[in-house]
Amino acid sequence: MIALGQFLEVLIGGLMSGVLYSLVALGFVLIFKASGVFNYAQGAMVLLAGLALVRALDLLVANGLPLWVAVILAIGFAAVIMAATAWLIERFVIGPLVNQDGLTLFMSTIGVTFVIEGAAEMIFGSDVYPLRLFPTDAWFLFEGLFPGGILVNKLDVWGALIAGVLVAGLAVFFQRTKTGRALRAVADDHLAAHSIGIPISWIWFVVWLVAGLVALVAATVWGTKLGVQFSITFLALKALPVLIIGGLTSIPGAIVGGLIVGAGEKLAEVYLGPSIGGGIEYWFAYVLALAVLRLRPQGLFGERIIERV
Amino acid sequence: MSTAKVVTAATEAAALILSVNNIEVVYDHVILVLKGVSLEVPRGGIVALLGANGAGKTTTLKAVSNLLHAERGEVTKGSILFNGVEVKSLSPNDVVRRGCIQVMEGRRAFPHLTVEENILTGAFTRTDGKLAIAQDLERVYAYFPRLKERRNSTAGYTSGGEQQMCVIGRALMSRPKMILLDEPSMGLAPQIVEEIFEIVKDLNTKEGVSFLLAEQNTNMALRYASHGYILENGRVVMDGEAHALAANEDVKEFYLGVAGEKRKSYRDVKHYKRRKRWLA
Amino acid sequence: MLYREAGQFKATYAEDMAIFPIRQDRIALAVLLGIAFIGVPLLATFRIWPFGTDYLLWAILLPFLILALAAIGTNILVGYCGQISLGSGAFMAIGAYSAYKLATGVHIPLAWLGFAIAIPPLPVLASILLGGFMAAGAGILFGIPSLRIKGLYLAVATLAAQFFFDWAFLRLPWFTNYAPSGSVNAPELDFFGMVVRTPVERYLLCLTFATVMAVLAKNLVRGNLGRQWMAIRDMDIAAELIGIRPLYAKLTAFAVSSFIIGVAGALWAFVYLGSWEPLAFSIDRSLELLFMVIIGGLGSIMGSFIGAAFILIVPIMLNVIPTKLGLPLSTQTITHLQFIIFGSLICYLLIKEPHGFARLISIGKEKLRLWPFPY
Amino acid sequence: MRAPNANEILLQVEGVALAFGGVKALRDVSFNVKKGEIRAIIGPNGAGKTSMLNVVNGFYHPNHGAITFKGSTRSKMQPFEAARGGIARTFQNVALFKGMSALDNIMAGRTLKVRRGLLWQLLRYGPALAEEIEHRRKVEEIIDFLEIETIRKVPVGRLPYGLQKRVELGRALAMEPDLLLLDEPMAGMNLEEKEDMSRFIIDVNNHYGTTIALIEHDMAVVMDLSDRVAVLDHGVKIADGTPDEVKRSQAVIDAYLGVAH
Amino acid sequence: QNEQFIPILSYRTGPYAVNGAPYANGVVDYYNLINERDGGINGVKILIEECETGYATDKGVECYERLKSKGPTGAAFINPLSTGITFALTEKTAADKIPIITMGYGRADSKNGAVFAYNFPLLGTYWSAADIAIQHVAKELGGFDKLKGKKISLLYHDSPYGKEPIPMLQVLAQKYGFEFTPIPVTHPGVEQKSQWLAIRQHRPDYVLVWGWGVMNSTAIKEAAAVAYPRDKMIGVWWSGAEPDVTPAGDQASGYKSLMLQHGAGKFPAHADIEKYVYAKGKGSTEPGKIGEVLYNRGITNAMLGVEAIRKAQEKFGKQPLTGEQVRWGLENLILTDARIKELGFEGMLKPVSISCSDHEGARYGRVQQWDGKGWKVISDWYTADESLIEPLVADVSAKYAAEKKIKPRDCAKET
Ligand SMILES: Nc1ncnc2c1ncn2[C@@H]1O[C@H](COP(=O)(O)OP(=O)(O)OP(=O)(O)O)[C@@H](O)[C@H]1O
Ligand SMILES: Nc1ncnc2c1ncn2[C@@H]1O[C@H](COP(=O)(O)OP(=O)(O)OP(=O)(O)O)[C@@H](O)[C@H]1O
Ligand SMILES: [Mg+2]
Ligand SMILES: [Mg+2]
Repeated sequence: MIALGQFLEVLIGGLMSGVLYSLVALGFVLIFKASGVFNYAQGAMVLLAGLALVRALDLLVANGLPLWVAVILAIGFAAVIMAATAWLIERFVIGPLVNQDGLTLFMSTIGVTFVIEGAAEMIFGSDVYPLRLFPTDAWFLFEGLFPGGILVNKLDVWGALIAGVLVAGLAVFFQRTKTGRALRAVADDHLAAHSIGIPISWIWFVVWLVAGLVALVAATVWGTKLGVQFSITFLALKALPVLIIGGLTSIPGAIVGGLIVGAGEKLAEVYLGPSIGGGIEYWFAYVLALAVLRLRPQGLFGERIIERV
Repeated sequence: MSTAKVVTAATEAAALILSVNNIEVVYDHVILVLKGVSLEVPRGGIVALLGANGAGKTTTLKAVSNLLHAERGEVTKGSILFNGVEVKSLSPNDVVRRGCIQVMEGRRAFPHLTVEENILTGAFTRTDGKLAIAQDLERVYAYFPRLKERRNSTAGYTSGGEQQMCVIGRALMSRPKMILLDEPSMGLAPQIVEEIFEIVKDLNTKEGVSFLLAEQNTNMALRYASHGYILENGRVVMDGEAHALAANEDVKEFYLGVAGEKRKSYRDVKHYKRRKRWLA
Repeated sequence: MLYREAGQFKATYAEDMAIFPIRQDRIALAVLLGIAFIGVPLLATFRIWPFGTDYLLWAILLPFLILALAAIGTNILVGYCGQISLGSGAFMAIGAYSAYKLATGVHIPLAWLGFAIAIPPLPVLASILLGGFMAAGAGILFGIPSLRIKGLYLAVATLAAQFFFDWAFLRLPWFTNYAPSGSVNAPELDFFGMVVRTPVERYLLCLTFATVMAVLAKNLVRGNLGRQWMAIRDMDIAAELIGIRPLYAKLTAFAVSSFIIGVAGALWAFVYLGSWEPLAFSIDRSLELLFMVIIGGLGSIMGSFIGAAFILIVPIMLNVIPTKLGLPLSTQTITHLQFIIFGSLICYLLIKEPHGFARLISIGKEKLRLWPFPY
Repeated sequence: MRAPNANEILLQVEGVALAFGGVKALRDVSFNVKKGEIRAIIGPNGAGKTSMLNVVNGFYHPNHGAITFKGSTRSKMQPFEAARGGIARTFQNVALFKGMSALDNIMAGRTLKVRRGLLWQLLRYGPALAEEIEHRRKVEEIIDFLEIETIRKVPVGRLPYGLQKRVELGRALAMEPDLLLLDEPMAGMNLEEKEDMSRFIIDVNNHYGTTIALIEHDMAVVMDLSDRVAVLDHGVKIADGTPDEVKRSQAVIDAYLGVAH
Repeated sequence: QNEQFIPILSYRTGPYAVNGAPYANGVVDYYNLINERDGGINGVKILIEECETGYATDKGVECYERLKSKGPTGAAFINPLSTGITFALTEKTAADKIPIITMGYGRADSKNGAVFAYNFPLLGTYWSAADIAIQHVAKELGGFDKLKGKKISLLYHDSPYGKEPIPMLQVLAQKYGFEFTPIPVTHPGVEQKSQWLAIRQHRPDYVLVWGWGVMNSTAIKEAAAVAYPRDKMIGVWWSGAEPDVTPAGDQASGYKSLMLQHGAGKFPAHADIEKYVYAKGKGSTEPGKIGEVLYNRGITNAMLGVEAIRKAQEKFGKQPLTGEQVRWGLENLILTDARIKELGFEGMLKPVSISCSDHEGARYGRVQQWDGKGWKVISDWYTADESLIEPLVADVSAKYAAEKKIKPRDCAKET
């Protein structure tokens, strides 16, 4: 009984924290789906959004605004920042690199990462800033059934809910056929897309903006979890396996991938870890990803890789 | 005021839709490809752009629709006016919005989209409602029945010719004023080639669409074009009325392959050690 | 006379296939090597500017040479064979730790078999090279997925190697000879009786490694194997249809690349750090190496050196200059600025020349040839 | 001089069928290629011509049917097997190695002929160097034959379409194949270049006695060059025979030629 | 010119900036104080240069190489504030004859000055810390005998820093018969859910936290999430500063940590700093942060360095000194209560006496608890147990000496 309870607890906890990764992974998917760019900067964008949000919030609250007003204003401010970022990136980095190969674009986003990290910390400070938008305590379910009950963290639940909503929304955004189709076309062949008059730069601005807003959402959750600080950028690395398990081009995939990774790594850590030294979850996620790719080279829901002569 | 409109319209109609003035194109900062090319397309005209491999046809067309910088090329000299507007000042999609679309060389269909999705992306710049688009889609299918058969298959997997049709159909969807065709007949079966040129004639006469077509099938090209330019490594070496060109001895020999009267068989062509060059 | 190959005729294919078919290039290279092998050591031993202190040797040239070597390795895999890898750091680590184990003696107790594999401590040179081979082995192992997994998917997959080995060397005390802190010390650098201690000696050691391996690598990439790799990179299907075995090509690429990276890793640990922990070979290292090859130029041995120099030196510059100028900036601001500028610089370079310095140089040469005409 | 024993069958494709999901690319197609002949495959777009070549050199695996090459029969080819067996190939969408020079592309075609292994290549000395030079000499012959000396060292990505096709042919020739499959070798060429290309094809066929199977949409070329023509339509073989027979066949005219030529 | 150069390896950016910055501020401010108030050490002005390491080993090495030979006599000593960098530099510094001061961190075996002539892990190594922590646990339980059969887990930053205490804790577990489980947290420590789920199931009586940077606050939050009592958590003295608890808010109240003697709060020294440094606008942080735990550790560290130089000047004259000379000063440094009072550190520090055989100089510690607003000292002084630590030190350092072919000095002969 206890054992079962503990298992469920780990499983649920894993699934939940997996979904939190999905929040970050979503940003990757969006941009990749729309431009074939693998955006390493997503983690940094979460940091930027978080800092902008929390700093504005603190300031406003300090100036005696009621919390909810402050929150709304702060979120607005952060959104504006992300918009500006999106515009700058498109205008000065990704735009000029149109029609270059994926690796070059990937590296350029790492360059962007440096810039964002530097700028964000320079402007908003490199301290740790507490953020409390969601409850962080826990429920203990079925205490009758299992001694100590099954622990479920409220923050995780919130995160899961938000992620769900996001996915639904974005799925719609991409299904609005015309735009959705155009985005996929751009991802396939920049030049051809140019040649039939798809306004790539505008489309990319929009996508990066949306990705920025997703980052903002992620920041509200993760900021509450960790406090807003530099280390948030490390989330990017946790999101990668999620990403490729789900498939770089699939929005629902991000969630599914998250669930798989979360559950997998937590179970492995708790039940496998101790016997082989612990701390295995980092690589275990990637090994999971590797295993999935062996079966489906494009991830679970990714687009097939076309080979034809 | 209505009269005024008529007048302007008239004068415009008279004007050229596209004029390329003495442009130079450089790739990678060092490779000079076009060495002063000038050409003009009258509104409602069909102009053929002929020339050997590497003459610079594709480059010229890309320059017109402003796609060069994406290939690390740039127009270093000269000007390109489309409807009197300097193309350099426009973004590629502006060029399309203003009604000039290109069918690129080499079957650039979007591999992951289905054939139908491919065709529909061509209508991206259009605003005249789903119905009109649906109609045009049907029109494209009417032109290329083969595409209708394969409408739901991933373009990347379709055959070369199917992709080529797909790309042409895609371009037609944008209801352009002018179409730049880069080797439309490449890899297409004879009837389809005929079909293509019929479409060209059709659109040209019925809807007054102007064409600039880079084509290797000189016979066809000159038969349908009103005017022709011949490019040799980056220079226009000859131009004139289509029939005049067709009559020219050199053109006959090198492009139409009619030495004297009857076409000579490919089996007994002599090996051209030194291809004859034109005097620019 | 300026840069002209006019009047340099190639009578034999051998001449035409030389690394530097053009005389001017050969001269330039000779000068460079002369400076590197003779000039620098002389200046350093007599402490003549700019070698008044060992800073330049210790903190710039040494890491530069080693990382350049690693970059060559990475370039073979990413630049020549087109297999994007974010696991280079891990392979450096494998090289380092294997070399360490071999140099300090391996003891694998096989209790259930009732005996133990015991290898006595090997000489340093042997350990370093064997470290390379260990890395090569691991490279092959983690290369196998590359047969199905391609592009960025593969890139992320290689992170599996990165994180796994990070973990292994951190968590499995066997690798660190049960050092309580998990940090290990390099053995004495004894090469057949002559012990490498001073910066100059260390520099020469690394220089030799770098040059020799660079030449060998160059031989490979301009030979048939190199062509197979590039074929796979550019179009694997077509390559297979003309009789190139993807399995063989890819795995050799992984092996050779990992070997070089592994040796570099061993040098990094033994010669540069002297005492290290896995963090020295983290994912950041992998990204750094990837940057070096891309900025330097994919598919260019020369480029690897330039890229390494750039990625290594520029940040240091950005960090030093403000203090040199005595700008009233807090270290904090300086570091942030350093990040911003460095990032922008990388983006700028990628935009200006996506094919890296190597391409810039070739364009430059082209211009020189055409000089005084623009094209 | 054409290869003497012109009736020995080099390749025999028997009842090959190939389907992709719903799409039936090939339905029970049989045809053969005699040693030393020039064999043409024509047909409307999407008829299955390229698929047929892909089946022959093992890029596609037929659902059923058998392929007999040089006497040995298999249900399917493997790409590498095919290459080693002496089947070379050019592609409809040029499939050159974009980053490499024309020279390297053709040298890559020699891979199967390279004997010295990794270590020798590392040293690039003595035998290894000698071998490399030997291959280079062979390749230079081809380059000279195709008249592409001037673009030897140009990265093929920069070459215009026509020349790319020529380099691709060179790469195929470098394999010294017994059977050469050409997928639309003339596409995107003007007359003059078509003439050159035909010249090359005929020379290859004559001098090296290489057997050639080619797909082409330019009837003039097909009719002039080929000894026998097979016609596919919607994955079915609707005609097979000498150019003249085919030209006259009504089915072919309806399905493909349109107006009789 | 009459200047003593002291390099400062700091990290004000990156994942560990949160803790790196206040410490660096303390260090810088104290050196400025010496210059502003006393015009240097006996007239020898202190010349400082900061170099950002970002807590990365290779960057640290580069910084060291860049700064080691600056100034008229080169670096007086260095203080990398990173165990990783310390390991990497140990050999180099010995070769360059520059002392490396690692106050409250570094390699524990380097306490043995006979082998590690140039390492100075002042005021307490991690082994001392481990012992003190267990002493406190025993006290709370009501006696060492009570430790028997108890479960004590160590949640540690998976790096040399976090691993250092393990051997000592194993020894202690042996001795007192408690069940010891080390639980690694992967750098940087943002993800600890599984560790804490494991803890929740394993239900240890105490959790020692050996974290740095974000790991500390995350640990506290996760503890709260799994409802593990915070007052059963004891952090090492690097896990007991304001940035470690504030992000967790009131969830952190009850959390305990060791004190490297000093805690938060202001002392006479601070008054001087405010008067001579901040009043002149030369302060390096906002005045509000003066007196924070890590700030105080910074000034303490700087003070010890300065005093060592002062001591060395007695022997080598009032002039810029080489690292080697400063080393002598360090090795003969003795701070009496009186002297500490003079320096304005009374209440922060107990007497220090460093010697050839003992480079630690003092091994006292206390325990503080976070009450939601501030740190409260909740124990009196503990002293780490020589008898347990010494053998371990001797053993490990001997191994090192053998490995590096170092011939230990005979401390009896040293003066
Ligand atoms: N991206 C590029 N970089 C460098 N040179 C290029 C590039 N694209 C084309 N060229 C060069 O420009 C010249 C003209 O090429 P272009 O493709 O315009 O010729 P073309 O007339 O279209 O030939 P084809 O009929 O084969 O398509 C060629 O010599 C080619 O080498
Ligand atoms: N890998 C594949 N997946 C799905 N369908 C395919 C695939 N390969 C070919 N097809 C389909 O099979 C049919 C035959 O294709 P194939 O390329 O052989 O035609 P083709 O005769 O070469 O036409 P073309 O003359 O236009 O090149 C086409 O309808 C194509 O869509
Ligand atoms: Mg062209
Ligand atoms: Mg085909």
